[in-house]
Amino acid sequence: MFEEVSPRLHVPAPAIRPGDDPDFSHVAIPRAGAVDRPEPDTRPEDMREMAFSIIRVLNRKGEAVGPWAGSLSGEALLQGLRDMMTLRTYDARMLTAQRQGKCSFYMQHLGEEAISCAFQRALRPGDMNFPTYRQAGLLIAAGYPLVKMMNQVYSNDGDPVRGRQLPVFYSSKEHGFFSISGNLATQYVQAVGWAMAAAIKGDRKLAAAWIGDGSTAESDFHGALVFASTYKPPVILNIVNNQWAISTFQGIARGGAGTFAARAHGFGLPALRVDGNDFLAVHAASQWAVERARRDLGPTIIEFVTYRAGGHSTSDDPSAYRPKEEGAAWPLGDPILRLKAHLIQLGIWSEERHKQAEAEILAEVMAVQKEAEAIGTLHSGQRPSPRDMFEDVFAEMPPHLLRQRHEVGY
Amino acid sequence: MFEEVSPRLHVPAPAIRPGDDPDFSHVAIPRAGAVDRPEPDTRPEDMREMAFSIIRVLNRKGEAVGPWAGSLSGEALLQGLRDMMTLRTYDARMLTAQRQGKCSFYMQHLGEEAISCAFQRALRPGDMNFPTYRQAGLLIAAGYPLVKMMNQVYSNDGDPVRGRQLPVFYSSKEHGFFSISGNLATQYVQAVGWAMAAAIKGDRKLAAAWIGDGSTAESDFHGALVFASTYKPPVILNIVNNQWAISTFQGIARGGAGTFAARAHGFGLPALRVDGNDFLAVHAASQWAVERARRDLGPTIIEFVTYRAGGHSTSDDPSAYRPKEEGAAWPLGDPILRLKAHLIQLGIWSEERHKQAEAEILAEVMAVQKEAEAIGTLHSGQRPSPRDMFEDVFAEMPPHLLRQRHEVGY
Amino acid sequence: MARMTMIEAIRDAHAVAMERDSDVVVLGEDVGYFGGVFRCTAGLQKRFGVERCFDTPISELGIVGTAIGMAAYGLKPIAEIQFADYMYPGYDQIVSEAARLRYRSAGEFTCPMVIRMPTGGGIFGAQTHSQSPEALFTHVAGLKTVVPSNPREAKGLLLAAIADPDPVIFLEPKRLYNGPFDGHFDRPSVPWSKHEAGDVEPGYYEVPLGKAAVVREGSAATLITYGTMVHVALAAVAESGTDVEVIDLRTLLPLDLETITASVRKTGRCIVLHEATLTSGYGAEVTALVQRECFYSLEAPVLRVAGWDTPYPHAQEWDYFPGPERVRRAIDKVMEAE
Amino acid sequence: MARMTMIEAIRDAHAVAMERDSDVVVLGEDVGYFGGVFRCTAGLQKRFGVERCFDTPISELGIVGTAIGMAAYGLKPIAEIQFADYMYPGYDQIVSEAARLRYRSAGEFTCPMVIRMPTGGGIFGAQTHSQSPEALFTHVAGLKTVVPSNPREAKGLLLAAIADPDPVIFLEPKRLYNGPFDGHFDRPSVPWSKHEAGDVEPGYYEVPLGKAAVVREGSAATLITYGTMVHVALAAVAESGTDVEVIDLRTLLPLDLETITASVRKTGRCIVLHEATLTSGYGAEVTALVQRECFYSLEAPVLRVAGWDTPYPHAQEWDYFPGPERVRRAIDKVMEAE
Ligand SMILES: Cc1ncc(C[n+]2csc(CCOP(=O)(O)OP(=O)(O)O)c2C)c(N)n1
Ligand SMILES: Cc1ncc(C[n+]2csc(CCOP(=O)(O)OP(=O)(O)O)c2C)c(N)n1
Ligand SMILES: [Mg+2]
Ligand SMILES: [Mg+2]
Repeated sequence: MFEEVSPRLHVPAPAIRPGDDPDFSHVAIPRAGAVDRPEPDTRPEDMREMAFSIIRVLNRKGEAVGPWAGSLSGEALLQGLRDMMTLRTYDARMLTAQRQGKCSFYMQHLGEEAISCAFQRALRPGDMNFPTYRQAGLLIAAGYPLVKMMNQVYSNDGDPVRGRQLPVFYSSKEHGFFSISGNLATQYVQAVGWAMAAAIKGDRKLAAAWIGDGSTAESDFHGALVFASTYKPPVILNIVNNQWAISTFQGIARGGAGTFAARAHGFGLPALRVDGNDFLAVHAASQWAVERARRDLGPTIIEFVTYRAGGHSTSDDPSAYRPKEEGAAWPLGDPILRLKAHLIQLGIWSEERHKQAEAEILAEVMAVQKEAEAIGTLHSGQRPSPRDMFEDVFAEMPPHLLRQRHEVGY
Repeated sequence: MFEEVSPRLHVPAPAIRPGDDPDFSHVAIPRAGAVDRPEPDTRPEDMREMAFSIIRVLNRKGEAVGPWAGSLSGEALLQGLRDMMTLRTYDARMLTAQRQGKCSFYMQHLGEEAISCAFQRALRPGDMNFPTYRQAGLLIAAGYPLVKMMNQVYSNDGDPVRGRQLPVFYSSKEHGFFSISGNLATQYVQAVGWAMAAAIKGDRKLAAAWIGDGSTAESDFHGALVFASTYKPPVILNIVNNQWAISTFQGIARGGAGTFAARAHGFGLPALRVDGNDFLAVHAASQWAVERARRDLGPTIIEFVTYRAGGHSTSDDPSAYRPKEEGAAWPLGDPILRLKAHLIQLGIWSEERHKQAEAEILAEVMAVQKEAEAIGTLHSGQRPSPRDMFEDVFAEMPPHLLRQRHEVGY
Repeated sequence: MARMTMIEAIRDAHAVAMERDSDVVVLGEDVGYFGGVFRCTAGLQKRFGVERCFDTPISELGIVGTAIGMAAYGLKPIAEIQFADYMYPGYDQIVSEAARLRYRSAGEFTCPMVIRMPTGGGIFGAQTHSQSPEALFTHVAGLKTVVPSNPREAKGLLLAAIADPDPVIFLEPKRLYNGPFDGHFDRPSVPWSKHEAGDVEPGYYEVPLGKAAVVREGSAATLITYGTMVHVALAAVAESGTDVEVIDLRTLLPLDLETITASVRKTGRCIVLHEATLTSGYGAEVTALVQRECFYSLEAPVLRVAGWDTPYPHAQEWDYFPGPERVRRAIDKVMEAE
Repeated sequence: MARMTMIEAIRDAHAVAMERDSDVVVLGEDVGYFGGVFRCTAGLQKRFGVERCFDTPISELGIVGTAIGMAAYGLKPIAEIQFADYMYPGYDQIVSEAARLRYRSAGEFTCPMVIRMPTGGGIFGAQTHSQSPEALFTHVAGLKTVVPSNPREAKGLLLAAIADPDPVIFLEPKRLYNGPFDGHFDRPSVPWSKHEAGDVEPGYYEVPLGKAAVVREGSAATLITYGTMVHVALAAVAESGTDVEVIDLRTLLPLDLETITASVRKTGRCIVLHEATLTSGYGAEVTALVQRECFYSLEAPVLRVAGWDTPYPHAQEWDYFPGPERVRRAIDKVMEAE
């Protein structure tokens, strides 16, 4: 027999709240280069431990070490640095524009730039991302014109989606960026469906699904894993664990699981867990998953471990629920600084060139901003027409919508 | 570099279809007694292998062997046998009644009787099951009057739910049997909520959630596991793997996972996998999970491995999608025959007493049937009133419903 | 020309579409090897292969969600939801995703798919096998909603739905699968082989979406309905001896308002009939439009006959179902008013 | 008596209910430590403990589903859905479970819970932060649906909803959280501190469910509305110079039909106004009822003013929003007709 204990509700809570000193000593971080690289056709059950460690390439000295190093050329790394810097500069400008009332809303990537910028380097045209609102780096790395992004942020007449969407919900088929929904997680399972279609047609294309740590709790996450596990289409299921879901720390969504990557184990799917602030590690892991997809070995789950250094969005003030200094204490560092250090260490970059690049990028982004603002911003200049409001509900406008459009006078 | 392969859709299919010879040689079945019994407070990660084996107690000779043996007295086992026999007899009578047009529909338990009958023995008043349509044994083992069940099957005037529900969707708060929904899986997460309420109140009650193998694909399964993993309330999450979901074999829902029990591993929850046709094993595993709940150690997942020996429901003819003889070939045998053999082996039962019990039970069920039919059946006798149709939509009938009821003339 | 049940006609529409266009794929619970619990997809897997018609896990979210991905890729998925009552887990994907993909991407991504589901009662299926959720679709901008009432049109409407570049909800009144049920549950059921609308042309043809049919001309009043209720309406009209015009909407959205208003302006009286729950049912929309467009022609208030505002009961099925007697009473009532 | 915003009034209702009854618990995304993205639950976790007010994983299904289990157990959960636009993943649990539990168990199990969610536009939230899905609830037998239009009533209605033995959907027009927005987006916004309905009594009081309020008496026409649109209606009426009676429904289901018919019989003209998409919106139901009950009093067709049948756009927010100008035009139109 045993002694009974009255049950109680276990509500996970972060150890650290505003007023406390940031402390990440509970986050176990392996040395760079320490984690093995299994062959991409390894059976999931033979690589379970990958879900409980963190693949890292860049060490503290800025060297690329271990079995995951070497997936990118110096040139590609230089471009990657530029992409990340562009994204950060763009974010800063748009945040300010939002405060100036030029757009309604904005969401930044601060601290998470490496993930989307490096991942995109592992894809090729024809592949399709199903992103969340925090992967604009995919677009930048794919060469989508910055001015189109800005036009959308401003909801001006150059907005490719005609003012219908929130600022950061981009869409570009050509650049492998699926239209963002705004409803969390819904597109995770669509990515699996897209990949199933590629498999049905036998086309050599893959889909990449994106989700945040908090959003893994949604039903669509399960639907995606179930269908991926059953039909094994060429899909990469990315989880960006940036520690927070608005005000809620990752423990609420993760519960008793060691990691989010571990969710894969219930489905017989292989999972990697990666330092999301290490451009090289992100790329190498992505490349591994891409190889699986291209060899018809099936889906891969990747958890990118990072930290949301900024507010959730322009509507959010994180100092209400976490110490202001927490971001600075984050042990995986800043992705831009880490790649910069590596490039300097490689001898193909320098502090001076970095400063110069910063200035160039700023000038470039400001020029684009001028161009976009010349068209218009949310409340001024040329804006999408009310007529646009009635288009694209259907391919062909049915009579009742036509009547309504006439009522508005268009 | 690697060689690309065009992807294809992998659609799992059973090896055996009508016309083929049944073959279960791929089902790995450990010897009875071979699987260890970890302490109930074992950490989930230290008992992973439990999800990939099958806990069995009764061996081929009818002996109870190994560390899971001995959880029930001879008397309780005799009662268990009687419960299973009652359920099977009841099923047979109701199936016939359906064919005679006395009720609209019926779902039987053939081959799965041990699961609900043995599980209920591990509970106590105050605990609550959230069952599917294939756990009527919970009611029988809890002493719910058979005549009430039959009245509901007949939708007659004695039907406790006033003719509103399909025949087998019973409900009895007093007997710890939550109202069945008909929408698959929805109640799995409600069970977690019920257990959370017990935890919030500090009440020593537990909830047991029930789901079929096929239904684990539904969103509610995920919701339940996420919330269970986070708040760790006193809930037992049962999965009845009877190999089939209507016409679809379990491989479609399970995908690449080794077992359904393995789903637990993505959530840091402990999982057991049990011979569902072994009354003793079912009880022992249930008891283990009950102990965890009563010691506030949190949720447990149990996969009961069994075989749906009959059709999915009276609307189904399984010979269209699986060999007729498959049931007979099922390697885990018949739960009633196995318990019977054990009781005979124990010396507290005999072929004669079994025959006699069969006759008694048949007489008893037939007497109850007479009683129920004296009230009425679906199309004859005393039936719930159209007035009942308008009651219980709300606690108090709002004006529009009252108007509608008057329109019907009541 | 062959006499077919509605099940056969729907199956035939699938086969014709899959033969014509290799991008048409079929998915759903039990639709593959077995051919669907109502047999609407029987034989398709064998004929077109397992990649073109396959069983899915039991997840309506997954069925609709992956089908959206397939549609965006360029396929034309037909997703079967086993019963309309089980569409709710997929409702978010339908409303938030399928319906809005074209709009929010300004036409860059589209979602040409059909979601089929059996609806309505009359088979003692109780609250989870009887629902008619059409109003939950008609309220959502970006969806078309279709309800056939016989085999011939079911095939043509389904083919039109498959050809449509946008998501179409295709609601199949299950009580009509085998015959034109007129609501007289106590009489022997009539099979489609005894009904001329059971004549189904072979090969490809469309019945256009957005067009209603006047199935009985009349001058005394207009009865607007769809699905199973078309047959109930016709029976009730025949029994009432009143010269009522009966309109089968066929497509609820886009609605053929012209056919409706032409009729009501002519008759001056109107009844709207459906099986779904009255309050906020699709009949409310039709009524609101009719009173607006035909106000000066109306000699009586528009009456609605519909399912009661309760869940669909089991034993009381025929008390719930708006059968010919209730329709006759409404006809008398609408004729009384001056 | 204290002047409060609607947010403060809602928060106060929570606190009063939780103080009175230890079975009242609050759950939802970000509702705990942080107190909700709109701050409606701020301070509750600190005051009542983490078991009484806690953060949930991001799963609307899980929030509603576990809350149903809690309600069946005997608690009185208040579940917050962060935006009404995100209720769809929980819709199955609401429709198939919460709404039908009492019915299908013949009263043995019940579901006394409140599901709160911010609705409506006016904050440039685009299609995923602006929806008004009330008609998706009013069509479902077993649910009550409430929409407050000011702080004082929001508190009393919420307390009545919490006390109600059945599931209540509580829709909070987010554009009213901080002030009585009348649709003039180009004028400075008015805070509740400047409005007498910002006076909120301390302690416990209920505003009964199922009772509408005549917020402006008038004789020329009846304008029926709820939520944000109450203030738009009042502004439009004031500007139109027409003596229009304005009714704030407050509860959509059960509907206070008596107040409506008394008014329309008096005025002979009627407009129904809401922000949700027109087709199959709740206005259709109200219109259908009014034309039925008041047919012989009506001098003009009932007009509906509503959101267009498109997703809620971003840049064109004010073209979508049915503001005072559109309402004024409808008033002129309904008065024109004879
Ligand atoms: C279905 C749904 N529920 C709730 C929200 C509101 N919401 C927007 S972002 C967010 C947090 C998401 O956190 P996470 O998934 O970790 O992504 P992150 O923002 O950290 O990148 C929430 C709750 C939503 N957009 N959709
Ligand atoms: C949400 C939902 N989808 C589909 C169905 C139709 N349906 C009823 S039973 C069933 C199969 C369930 O299989 P499983 O979960 O394995 O349980 P079993 O019948 O084998 O006990 C299906 C698909 C349903 N009832 N609810
Ligand atoms: Mg996050
Ligand atoms: Mg099964």
